[in-house]
Amino acid sequence: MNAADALTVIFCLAGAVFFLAGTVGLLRFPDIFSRLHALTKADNLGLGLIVIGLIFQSDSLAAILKLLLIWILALAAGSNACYAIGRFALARSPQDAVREDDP
Amino acid sequence: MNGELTTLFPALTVITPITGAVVVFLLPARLRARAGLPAAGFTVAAAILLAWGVVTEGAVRHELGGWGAPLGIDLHADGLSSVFVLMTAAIGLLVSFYAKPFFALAGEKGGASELFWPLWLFLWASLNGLFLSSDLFNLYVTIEVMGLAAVALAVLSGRPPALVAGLRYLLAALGGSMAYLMGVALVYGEVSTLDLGLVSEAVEGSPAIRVAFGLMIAGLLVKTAVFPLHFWLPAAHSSAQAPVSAILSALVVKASFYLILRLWVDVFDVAVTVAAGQALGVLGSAAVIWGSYQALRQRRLKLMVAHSTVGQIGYMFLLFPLITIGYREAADAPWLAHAWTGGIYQALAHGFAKASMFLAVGVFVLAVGNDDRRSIGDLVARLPMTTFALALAGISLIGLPPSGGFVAKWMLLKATFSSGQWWWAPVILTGSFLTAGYVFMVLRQAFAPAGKPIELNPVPRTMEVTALLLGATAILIGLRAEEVLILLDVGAPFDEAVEAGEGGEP
Amino acid sequence: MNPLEHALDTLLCLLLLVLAWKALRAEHLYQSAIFFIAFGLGMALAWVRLAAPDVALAEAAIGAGLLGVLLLDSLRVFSRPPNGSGKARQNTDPGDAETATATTSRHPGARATRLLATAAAAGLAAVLVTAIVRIGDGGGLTEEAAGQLEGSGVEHPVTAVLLNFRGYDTWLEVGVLFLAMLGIYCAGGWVGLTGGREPDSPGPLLSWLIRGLTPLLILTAAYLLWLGKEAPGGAFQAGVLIGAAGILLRLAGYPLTAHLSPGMVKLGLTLGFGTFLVFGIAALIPGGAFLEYPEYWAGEIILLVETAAAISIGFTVFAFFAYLSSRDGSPSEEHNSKPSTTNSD
Amino acid sequence: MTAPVESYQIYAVTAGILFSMGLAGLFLCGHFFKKIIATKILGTAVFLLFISLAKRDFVEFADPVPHAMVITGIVVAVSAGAFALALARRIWNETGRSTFEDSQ
Amino acid sequence: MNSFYMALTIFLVLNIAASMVRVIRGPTPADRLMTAQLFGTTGMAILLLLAEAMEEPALRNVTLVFAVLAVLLVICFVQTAESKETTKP
Repeated sequence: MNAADALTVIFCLAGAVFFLAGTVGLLRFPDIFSRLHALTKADNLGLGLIVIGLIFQSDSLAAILKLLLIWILALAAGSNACYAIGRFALARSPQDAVREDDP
Repeated sequence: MNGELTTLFPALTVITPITGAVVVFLLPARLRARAGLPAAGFTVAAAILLAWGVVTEGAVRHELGGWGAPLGIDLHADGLSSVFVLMTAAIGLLVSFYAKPFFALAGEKGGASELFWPLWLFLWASLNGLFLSSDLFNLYVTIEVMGLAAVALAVLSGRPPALVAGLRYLLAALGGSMAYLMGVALVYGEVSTLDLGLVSEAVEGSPAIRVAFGLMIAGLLVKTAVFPLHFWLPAAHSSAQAPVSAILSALVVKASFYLILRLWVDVFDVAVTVAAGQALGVLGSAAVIWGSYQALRQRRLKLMVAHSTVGQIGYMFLLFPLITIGYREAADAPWLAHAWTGGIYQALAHGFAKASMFLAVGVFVLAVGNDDRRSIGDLVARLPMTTFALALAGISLIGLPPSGGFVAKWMLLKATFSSGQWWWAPVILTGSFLTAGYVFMVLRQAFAPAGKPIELNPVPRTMEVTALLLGATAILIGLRAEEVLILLDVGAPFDEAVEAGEGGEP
Repeated sequence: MNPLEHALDTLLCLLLLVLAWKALRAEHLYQSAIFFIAFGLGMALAWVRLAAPDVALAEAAIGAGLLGVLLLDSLRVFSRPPNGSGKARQNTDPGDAETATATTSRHPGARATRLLATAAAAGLAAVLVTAIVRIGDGGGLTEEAAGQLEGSGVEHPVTAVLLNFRGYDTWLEVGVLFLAMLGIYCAGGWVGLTGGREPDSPGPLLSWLIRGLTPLLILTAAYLLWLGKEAPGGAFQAGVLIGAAGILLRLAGYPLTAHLSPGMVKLGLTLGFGTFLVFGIAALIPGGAFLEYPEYWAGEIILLVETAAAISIGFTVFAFFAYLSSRDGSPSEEHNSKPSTTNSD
Repeated sequence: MTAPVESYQIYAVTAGILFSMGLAGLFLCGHFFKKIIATKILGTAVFLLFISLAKRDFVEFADPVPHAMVITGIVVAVSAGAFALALARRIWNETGRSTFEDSQ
Repeated sequence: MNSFYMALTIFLVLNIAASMVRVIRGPTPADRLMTAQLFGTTGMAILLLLAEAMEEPALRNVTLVFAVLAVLLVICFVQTAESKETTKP
């Protein structure tokens, strides 16, 4: 268990925690907007941490750059998905966006 | 003709129609119909070359890509496949002559009829590819090409009933070919080769092979529309346009029958059991009775002819119980050759007769406007050639003496009695009576004087001539059977038919 | 086989079975579509676990690129009342089209057929599983493929089998794609791709993303195409990615098909299939077999044929989506006008 | 299980179950959309069996022949599925029918 | 290390299984589609972990394909579902 492996384990576990947070958020949050927030933010961070964890394992620069490219693409996809679905949901049912007293 | 050149012919029969399809598709619409016929002509030439090569050199094998059996794919042409390729060529050429004026007339009424020629040439290439291929997975891809092209042709008119029937046909075809592919997966897992020859050597009756064989046959039975699985055929074949219905009923259904025959006799002869043969026989006889009875009750002519297809396919399946029983008693029992030639003759005769009947009905629908049986009055006076074609086709379907249908049913009857399985005989006879029922019903109405003389819109002469030619060929192959038998015996499993001096005339 | 890998495989298989079951049994069509998309992702993971990276690549590209988009687009059609004359038989309030499985179970005959069918399916599953478990150890064609590999002109075994040993299959299969497009024309009328209305622009943020993403898609496609010689990659995966780039641009409202003349459409559809055919026939002239590439030039020919096939597959995949979404996308008047009255070249 | 279960056998058995599920779905599901999904599940099941048997014959790489066949099969299945979807949509737009049931 | 990757992959697959509940319960199609987006991201993480565990660099290309195509599904949903909006009277 040299240093690189230890770092990988730490980062990947952190990533897993964020994935768990994302899923719990998706299931437990009351309305679409909070779910959307939990989903896209938590997962991308989870994926990012796993990518960083795996960067310690990879040997060639190309592999590292590819991993980072994958993460950046996932971030772009996640944020735009959040924006698009949010806008769509707002157009569909504006009333539950401004509800203050959530059960 | 040195041997090296003949190996090209199997590849030629597949390449020419596909090149024709691509070239015709790239041409502008008005040139498309004019370019379609030469492409059909070249394909027929390639088929004749192949048949001639097979007769002179015996079975011909073309190793695609130059890699040979286990890794590469081979095209293998023997007597059986070249007979079917020749049948497809003959019917295809005449249907192409019929289709040119038909789509010129139907072209203005909308629908994507410009696409008939590329699709038809593609279907023709997949039929030739299926008859020649000797690789299990390649047969799956060819079946898919055939299925897609057939459904695309069936929905060409764009009318809702054709669309619904086409979707039902497509889903049935997909289910059938996936069952077939599951069988191929199990066979490959067991003997890890795909070439038909190598598989037949390596295969023994292990449970995986039996299940694989069962799945493959079940999948192909769906595509051949045998009795319980025939739900998709009547709607699809009757709602298609006339030349397309002729192609579907005469050729497409025969391709999966050919494949079942090839797998049953050449490849899985170890896994075949007597019970399986009898089961197929029972399915066939149920199809004969049910199909012919349903045809009797139909008011619409096209639906009647489609149901008669279901019936006539049943006759072909009577071949299987007669062959399978042979292996137990004696491999060279005399009736094997009769059953074998009888079954294949039934396929040939039905092809010509059904194509001519559908084309004749097409001419009638174009002339009168609807295909209701009652409005067929006094047809003989107004469309003499079409009625004559209808009569010739009817004779062959019933199996009256001079026709090819008679040779087929007569040989099947001889095989039934000499093999001791007498119970198939009543099925054949009742089937013929029922077929006689609906054929004579139509002919009687055609000769009856019509109530009020309705005017007919003009029908191009070539369409009537092609229908008549096809009907005449159905009779001709009955009279001149020797040539067909010589070609059929190249590499046939039971090749006693010619030596036993049977020849054509029974 | 350490127990953890076993646990993963079993879990993945259970997930696949549940996803497939729910995709078929879900009440609303949207649910079954999403379950099926998840099933496609699960299959990509299954291919990875079974050491089949090429197949995983193909499943990922086709599943995420083409299938999901086609299903969602069809859902829009099914959940909207038909623009044709026929009135819808089911209640079609948008979003959750009532499926027929619920309706058929009301009248008595259906209950019996359903039970019979499920029993038959269970029987078939039992027979299949026993046959699969007792299958012999075939050994496969791995040795033959490895043996002939250097003669095939490429290092990666799957590309060698796909494009050289079994080139005839691949050629017919590119033909199937071309045929499916012809079939779709038959179903909808031969109007080329220019009919119908382009979707309006999705707003500034998404347009910026699409403008940035499309070149990356094309670049990845080229990378996969080139990689196909020595690692998993190849014509189909690259082709679907090019098609996905086209679909992306169309979704962003770029008038991609406006200046596509029917002649160019036909050329695009037949390019891959035609190149294959030309090289196949060229092999016949010096007396070789159909599709037999000379060993010295095999690598270059395969790359050329793959590039043509990738472009043609990309175009066909794009044509699938563009044609379908334009034909009945707009509930405009085009239904009652004869489908082929517009310019059919 | 008696013999040590290899990973490919788990997937092969799933393929068998998926196949019968897809076949049952093809007959039982009413809506065109779900019948098309059933045909695709059917196809995927067959390909799963192909690839799991290919893994069994792993030497230094898994048996490439089934891999090539499955890639061909996936593309064939997708194009057939797209054609079926096009037909189903056209029928829905023309007649408002989404099942075969109400045909006589 | 290999068993650590496997354990993590099993955890993520359970994650996907759990989020299926939202597909069933999700009131609006947007919820259901969001879960498809979640499947995509989790799938990418699983593929990267398997790439390390099975020493197969090609799996990174598969992840790249998923990453590049992830946004296609959402845009298609937004565009097609939205046009459905405009047709509602």
